[in-house]
Amino acid sequence: MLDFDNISSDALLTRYDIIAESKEKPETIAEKHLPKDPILRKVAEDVLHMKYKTIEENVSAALKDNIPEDVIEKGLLKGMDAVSELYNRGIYYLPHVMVSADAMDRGIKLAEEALGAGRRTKGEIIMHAAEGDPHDIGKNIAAVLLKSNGYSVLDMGKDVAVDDVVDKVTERKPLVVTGTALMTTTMSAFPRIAEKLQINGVETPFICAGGAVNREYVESYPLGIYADKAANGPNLVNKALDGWDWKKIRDKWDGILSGSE
Amino acid sequence: MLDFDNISSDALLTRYDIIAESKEKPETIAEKHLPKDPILRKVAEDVLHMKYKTIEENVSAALKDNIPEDVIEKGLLKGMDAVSELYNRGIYYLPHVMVSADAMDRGIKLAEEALGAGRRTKGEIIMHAAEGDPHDIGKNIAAVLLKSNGYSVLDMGKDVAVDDVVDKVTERKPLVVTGTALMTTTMSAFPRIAEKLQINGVETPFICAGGAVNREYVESYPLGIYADKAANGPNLVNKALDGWDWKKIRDKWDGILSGSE
Amino acid sequence: MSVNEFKKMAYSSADEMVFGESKHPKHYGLGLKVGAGFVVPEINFAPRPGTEKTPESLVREYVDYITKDVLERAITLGFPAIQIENEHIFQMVNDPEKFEKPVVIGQKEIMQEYHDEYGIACAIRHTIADPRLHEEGLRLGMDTKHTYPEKMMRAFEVAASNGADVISIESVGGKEVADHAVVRQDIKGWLFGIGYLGSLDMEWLWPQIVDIANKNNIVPGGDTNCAGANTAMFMAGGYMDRDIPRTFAAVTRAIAAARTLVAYECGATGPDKDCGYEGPIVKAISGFPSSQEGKGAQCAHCDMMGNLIAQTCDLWSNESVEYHPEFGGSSVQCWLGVIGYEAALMNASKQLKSEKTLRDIYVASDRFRSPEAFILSFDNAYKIGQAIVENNGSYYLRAKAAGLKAAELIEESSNEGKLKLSAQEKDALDRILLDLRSLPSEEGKFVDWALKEYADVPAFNPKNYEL
Amino acid sequence: MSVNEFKKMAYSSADEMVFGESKHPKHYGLGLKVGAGFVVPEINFAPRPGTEKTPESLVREYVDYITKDVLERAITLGFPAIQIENEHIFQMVNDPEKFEKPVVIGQKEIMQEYHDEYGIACAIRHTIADPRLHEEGLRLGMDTKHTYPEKMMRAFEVAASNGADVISIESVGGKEVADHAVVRQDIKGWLFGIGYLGSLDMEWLWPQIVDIANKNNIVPGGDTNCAGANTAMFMAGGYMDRDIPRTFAAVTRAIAAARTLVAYECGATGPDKDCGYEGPIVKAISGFPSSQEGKGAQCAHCDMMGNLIAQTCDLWSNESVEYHPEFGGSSVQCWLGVIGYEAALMNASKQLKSEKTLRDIYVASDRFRSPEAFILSFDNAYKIGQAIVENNGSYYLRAKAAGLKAAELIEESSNEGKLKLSAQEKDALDRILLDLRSLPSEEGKFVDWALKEYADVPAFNPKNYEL
Ligand code: B12
Ligand code: B12
Repeated sequence: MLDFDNISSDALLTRYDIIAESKEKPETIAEKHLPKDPILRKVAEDVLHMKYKTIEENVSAALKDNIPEDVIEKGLLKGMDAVSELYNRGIYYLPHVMVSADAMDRGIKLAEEALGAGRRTKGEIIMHAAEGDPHDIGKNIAAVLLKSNGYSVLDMGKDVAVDDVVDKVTERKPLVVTGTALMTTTMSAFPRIAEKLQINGVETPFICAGGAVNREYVESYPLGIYADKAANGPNLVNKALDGWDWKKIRDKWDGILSGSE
Repeated sequence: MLDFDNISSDALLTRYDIIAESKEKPETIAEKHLPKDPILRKVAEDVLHMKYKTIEENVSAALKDNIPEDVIEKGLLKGMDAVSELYNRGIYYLPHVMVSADAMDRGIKLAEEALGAGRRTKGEIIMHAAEGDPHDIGKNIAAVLLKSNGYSVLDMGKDVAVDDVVDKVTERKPLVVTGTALMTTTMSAFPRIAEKLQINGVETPFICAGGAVNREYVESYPLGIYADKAANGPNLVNKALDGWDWKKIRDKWDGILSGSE
Repeated sequence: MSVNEFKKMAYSSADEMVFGESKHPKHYGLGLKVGAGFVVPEINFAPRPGTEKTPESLVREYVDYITKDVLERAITLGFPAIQIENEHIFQMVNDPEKFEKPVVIGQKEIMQEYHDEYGIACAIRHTIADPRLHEEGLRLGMDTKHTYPEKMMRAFEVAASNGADVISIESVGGKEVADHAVVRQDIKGWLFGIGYLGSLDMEWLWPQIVDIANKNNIVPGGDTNCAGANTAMFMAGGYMDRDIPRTFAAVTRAIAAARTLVAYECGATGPDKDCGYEGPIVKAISGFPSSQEGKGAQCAHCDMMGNLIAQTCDLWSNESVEYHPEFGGSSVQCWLGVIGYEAALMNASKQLKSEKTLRDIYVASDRFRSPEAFILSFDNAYKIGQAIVENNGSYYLRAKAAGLKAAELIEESSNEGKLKLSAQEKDALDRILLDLRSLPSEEGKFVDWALKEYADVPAFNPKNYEL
Repeated sequence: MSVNEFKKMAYSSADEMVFGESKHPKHYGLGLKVGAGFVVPEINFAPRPGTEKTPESLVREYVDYITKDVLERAITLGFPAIQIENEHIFQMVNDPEKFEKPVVIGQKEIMQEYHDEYGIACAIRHTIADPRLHEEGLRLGMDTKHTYPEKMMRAFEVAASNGADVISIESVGGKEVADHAVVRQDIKGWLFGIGYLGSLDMEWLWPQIVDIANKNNIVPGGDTNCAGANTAMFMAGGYMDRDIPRTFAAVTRAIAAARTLVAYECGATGPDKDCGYEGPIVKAISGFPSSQEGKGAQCAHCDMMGNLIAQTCDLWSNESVEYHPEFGGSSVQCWLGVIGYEAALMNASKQLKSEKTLRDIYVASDRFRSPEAFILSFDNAYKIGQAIVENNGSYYLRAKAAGLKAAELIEESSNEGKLKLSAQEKDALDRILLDLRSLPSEEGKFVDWALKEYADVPAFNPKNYEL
C-alpha cells in the first residue's frame, strides 16, 4: 500500500483557516465588557471561562453586596456579552457560547431565587420548528443566544402543528414568534401561520429561519422577517422591543444586520 | 502508451441507440401517405427521397395533367407528410426533413409559376429570435416545418428589436407570431412584446420557444403559448387556423400536443 | 447487545478494499447488481416546494417529471445501470396510503417501461422518514398524539409491498442527547447519545425492518448516522466555518460507525445509505455494499472529502437535489451526469486494472483536507474498524474504542506534522483525548453516570430505550 | 492565410500530453499559474433573469452575490487557485460603459480583497459576446444600424483596461453557412463555413484582440468554435437524440480545430475557451494552455465525453450555471465544488506520479461512447493535429484534411468492431467520406464552387470576408 504520508498536500489544498487564525487576543476583546467591580468581575469571568462549577459560589458571594438584578445585568450578562462578541468575530467557536450560557443559567437561577420571583426579562419569545420538520438544532442555538441576551424563551419544540403555534401566540401575545424550517416541503407552514395570526388580529413579528427559506420567501407573506444566522436573532428582537412593528423591521432589515440601524 | 482498443466498453456504457434502432421499415410508414396516382406519386417520392435534382422534371410532368394546387397538395405536401411522420417517430434524422423541404420548395416554386401567382397558403406566420439573442437554429428548423405544412413564413431574423416585432405584427396581422429565446437574459422581450401588442389591440397568438423559456414563464403573460419542440409548431398553428384564440389554445395545450384535441 | 456481532473484519487488510467490490454483492430490482465489480450511480432528489400539497401533484412531480427525466438522461448518456433513491418527505410517512403508495407504484411502473424497452439495469431505494419525536416517545404505543412509530412501520410496509427494491432509514435514536452534546463539544454526551442510546434504538428498530423486507422479498439496505455525525460534520464545515471544531466532528464519525453497524447485526445486508460517511469503517467490518457521496453531492452540502470518500463505494450518490430547470436539463439530469460519469471513471479504472491507483488518488486528494477525511481514509478506517471488533460485547466500549482510536490517529499524524490542525482543532482534540480516557471501562458504570449527567437534557426519556 | 502558422507539433508524441502541463505555461492575475504543473478550476455563471435590467442590479448579482459566493466557497474548501470566467451578456456588449465597466471593476475589487486576506491565487477571464449579425455585416463600418463590430471592440477595451486578466471570445464568422449546412448534413458547406470563412474572420478579428490585450498587459486567451462544432455536438446529443448523426458532429469538430488555431497564429497565448472541445487538437499543435469542460459542466449541457475531455486540460470548467439557491449553497458554489475537487484529483495524481494513468482512465471511460469522444482521445487528436500541420498554407486544405482524418479514424475503428455505430451514424459517415474525397485539391477551385453553391444561403454575404 502507498505511503500516503509522503504526499505533499500543498499543491492540493491551502489551510486558509490557519492562515486567517486571529492574531487578536481574546483577553483584550473581553476586557471591554468585563465589569470593574472585582466581585461582579469574578461572576462575569466564570461565564466567560465556562466555569459552571465555581459560578454558584461566586454568584452567592456577589449577592451579598449587590442586588440580584445587578448580579445578572452587570455580572452574568456582561460575561455573556464578551462571549458573544468573541463568537461573532470568529475567535470563539459555538460550543463556547453554549457552555457559557449553561454557566450563566445556573447563576441566573440563583439570583432569581434571591429575588424571590422570576426576574422581569426583556420579553417573551415563542419558538418552534415547522410542522413535519424534525430539524431543530438551529432553533436551539438561536434560543440560547436569545436567552443570553435577556429574553425568556418558550420553546414549543419541533414538528409543531400550525394551529398549535397560532393558538399559543394568540393566547400569550409574545414579543416575537419564530419558526425554523430546513425542508422546502415543510416551510409552507409559515405563510399559513402568518395568515391565521392576522385573522386573529395578531400582528406579532414572525422571524422565520432555517436552510429551506430565504429572504424573498419569508417576505412574501405578512409578519415574516427573515433571519440568516442564529446570531441575527437578538438584533432583530431588540427592534421589536424598541416598539418597531414587523413592517418597519422588514424595511430596515439590511441596516439592522449591518449595525447601522 | 496504452492500447485503448483492448478495453471492453461493455461495463462502461450501453449503446441504447443501437438497441432501440427501429425495426419498422420506413417504406411501410411512408406508403400510407403516398398518393396512388403514379405521376403525383413520383413527385411525392422525390420529396421523400430528397431528390432535388429530378424533382423539377417530375413536377413539370405532373403539371401537364394536374392543376398546380393538386400537384402541391396531393403530391409535394404528401411526400412531406411522410417525412414528418418518419422524423417524429425517430426513424429519420432532422437533415432528412431539411433537405426534403428544400426539394419540396423547388417543386412549389414551379407549381406557383404555373399558377401564375403565389398560391394561397394556409396563412402567414411571423417569426423572430429575441432582441439581443443570436441563437436562431431552433427558429430556422421550426420555420421549415411550418412551411412544409403549407404556411408562409416571414422570418424577421435574430436579435430583433421589440418594437420592430410589434410594428410588423400590428401592420400585417399574421395568423401567428413566434419568438425564440435561448438566453434567460433576453427572454424578457416576450412579455414586453405581448403587452405592446395588446395595447395596439392585437390578440394574435404568440408562440414562444427556445431553451431559456418554459411553459410556466410563457403562460405568465398574455398571448403567450409555449412550444417545446419545432415539431409542435404545426399542431399549434393549425388550431389558430381553426379559429381558436390564444386563450383556448393555451387551455387545451396538453390535448393539442398529445393529439387528443 | 445484539448477538450477531461481527467476530472479525470482512477484509484481511485495508488494501483489499476498493470501490465496486463488496464481499457480499447483491442482485436485486430490475437486473441491478451492486458491489459486484462495478460502481452504480444512485440519484436522489426532493420535490419542488408546493408539490407536497396533494397526492396528485406529488405523483406528477416524482413520477412523471423526476423519475422519467432521470431514466431519459441515463439512456441518453448510455449509463448501463442506475439506482434511484426516494427519500420520503414527511407527508408520505404521515399518511402512507394517500401520499406514499401512489408514488411508489408510479415510480416502479415507469422504471419497468424503460427496463423493458432498453434493458437498463435499475432499482429503487425508498428511504422512510423517521418522524419520531423523543419527547413523545420512540417506541410503539408511546406517542398517542401522532402515533409515529406505528405510522412509520406502516410506511415501510407500503413501500416494501408496492415496488421498493431496497428500504432504508436515517434513524434518530439518541439524537436528543447528541444534539445537546454536539453544540457543547461534549464528547462523553455524544458517545452516550449515539454510541449507546442510538445503538439500543437500532437494535429495537432494525429487526422489524428486516422482517418487512424479507416478507416482501426485497432488500433491507441499511441506516446512517445522518442525525448525529452528519450534523457534526455539517456544522464543522470548512475553512470559513467556526461552529464546531473539525476534530470533534471526526471523532463523532468514528463513534457513529459502531452504531450504524447494528443494522447489519440485525439482518440488513446493504447497500447502506449514501449519507453515512461512516461507510468505509462499516464496510471494512461487514463487507456489505456501501453507498457514498462526495464530489457529486455538492448540490446537497459541501464536505471536505469530495474525492476521498469514493475510495470504497459501490454506489455513488448525489445525496439530494431539488427538482428545477438548469441550462443542461433538469437538476436531477445534470447531477445524474456528474455521478454517472464518476461511476464510469471508476469502472474504467477496473478495465485498465488501475482501480487501486485511482482509489489512492482519490485518497491523496483529501487525506489532509480535514481530520474527518483523514480518519476515513481506508487505512485508518480499517484500524478504527478493528478497534470496534476488538471491543465487541458492549455498545459503549466499542464506540468509545472507535472514538479514541480516531483521536489517537489524528494526534499522531498531527505530531508528525502531516495532518495540520488549527489552534481550536488542537484544543478540542486534547480535550477529547482527556475525556475519553477518563471514562470507566465498564458499561454499567458509564450508563449510570450518564443517566444522571444527562437527566435534564430536554426530550431525553430513558423509557425510549427501556432504561 | 496568416503567416505565423505552426510548422510542427508542440509535442513530440501524443503520450507526452497530459492535463496540467502546457508547453507555454502562463502566469497572470493575482498570482495565478496555468499549465504549470497543476490544474485550476474555472467557474462560469449566468445572472438570474431580470437582473440584466439595470446596471445596479447586474452589479449586485455578478459582484456581491456570485463573485463573493465563489470566493467564499473556494476558501471553505481550501482550493489553492481559481479562475473566474464572466461570459458577457448582450447588455454588456451593447452598452459597455453602463453595463460592463462597473461589473469588471467590482469583480476585480472583491478578488483583490480575498487575495489579500487569504493569499488565494485567482484571475478572471472576460469573454466578450460576439453580437455581430451576418446579414448586417461583420466588419467595421458595415452594420450602421447597431454598429456591432465597433461596440464589440469597445467592450474588449473596457474589459481589458478595468480588470480583466484574460480576454476571450466565441466568434461567429462563417456560422451563417455552417448553420445552413449542419441541419442538412452537408459537410462541404460546413467546411466552407467554418474551415474557410470562419478562419478568415478570425484572421481579421484576432490581431485586434491581441493588440488590446498587449496594450493593457493582459492575456489574449483564445477562441472556440462554440458557434459551429458545439451546435453540431449539442444537436447530435446522446442516445435519445435524433437530430444530427454523431459521426457528422465528430467530423465538424476536427474541422473546427483548424479554425480555432487561427487565434494562436494571430498572437493569442491561451488559455483557450472551456467550451472549445477542439482543445486537445489545438493544444497538440500549439502547446498553449487549454480550458476544458465535461463531467463538471453538466449544469450547462450533457456531452458524451464527460471524463475523457479532462485528459489534457489546464483549466477545468463548469461552462455556465444560472445563479440560484441549492441545498448545498448557491449554484455557483455547488458547481465550484464539483470542478474544484476534480482539479484536486488531477493534481493529486501528479503527487503520486500517476497522472498518465488517470489520464488514460479518463480516456477509457468515454473513448467508445461517441465518435466525437473517439476522435478527441489524445492519440487521435494528435493525429488530426498532424493532418492540419501537414496541410498548412491553406485554410481550406488543412480543415479538409482534419475532417477527413477524423472520418477515416472513425471508419477504421468501426471496421475493426471497436467503435460501434448506429445505422444512421454509419450512413452519415459514408456520405462524409465520399463528399470530402470528392473535393478539389486547390483552395481557389473550392472557393469558387462554394461561392456559387451557397450564394443563396440567407445572411451569407461574401463582403463579410472580403471575398
Ligand atoms: C450553439 C450555441 C451558440 C451559438 C449560436 C448558433 C446559432 N446560430 O444559434 C453561438 C456561438 C453564436 C452562441 C453564442 C452565445 N451563447 Co450560446 N449556446 C449555444 C448552445 C450550445 C446550443 C443552442 C442550440 O442551437 N440549440 C439547439 C436548438 C435546436 O435548440 P432551440 O433553439 O432551443 O430550439 C428547439 C426548441 O426550443 C424549439 N424552438 C425554437 N424556436 C422555435 C420556434 C417555434 C415556432 C417552435 C414551434 C419551436 C421552436 O425547437 C427546437 C427543437 O426542436 C447553447 C447550449 C444550450 N444548453 O442550450 C448555448 C447557450 C444558449 N448560449 C449561451 C451563452 C451565454 C452565449 C453567449 C452569451 C456566450 C458569450 N458570452 O459569448 C453568446 C451570445 C453572444 C451574444 N450575442 O449575446 C448560454 C445562455 C445562458 C443564459 N443566460 O441563458 C447557453 C445556454 C450555454 C450555457 N450553458 O451557458 N451560442
Ligand atoms: C442534520 C440533518 C438531519 C438530522 C436533524 C437533526 C436535528 N436535530 O436537527 C436528521 C437525521 C433528523 C434529519 C432527518 C431528515 N432530513 Co435532514 N438534514 C440534516 C442536515 C445534514 C443538517 C441540518 C442542520 O442541522 N444544519 C445546521 C443548523 C445549525 O442550521 P439551521 O437549522 O439552518 O440554523 C441556522 C440558521 O437557519 C439560523 N436559524 C435557525 N433557526 C433559527 C431561529 C431564529 C430565531 C434565528 C434568529 C435563526 C435561526 O441559525 C443557524 C445558523 O446560525 C441537512 C443538510 C443541509 N444542507 O442543510 C439535512 C436536510 C435539511 N435534511 C433533509 C432531509 C430530506 C431529511 C429527511 C426527510 C431524510 C429522510 N427521508 O429520512 C429526514 C427528515 C425525516 C422527517 N421526519 O421528515 C434535506 C431537506 C431537503 C428539502 N426538501 O428541503 C436536507 C437539506 C439534506 C439534503 N441535502 O437533502 N436531517
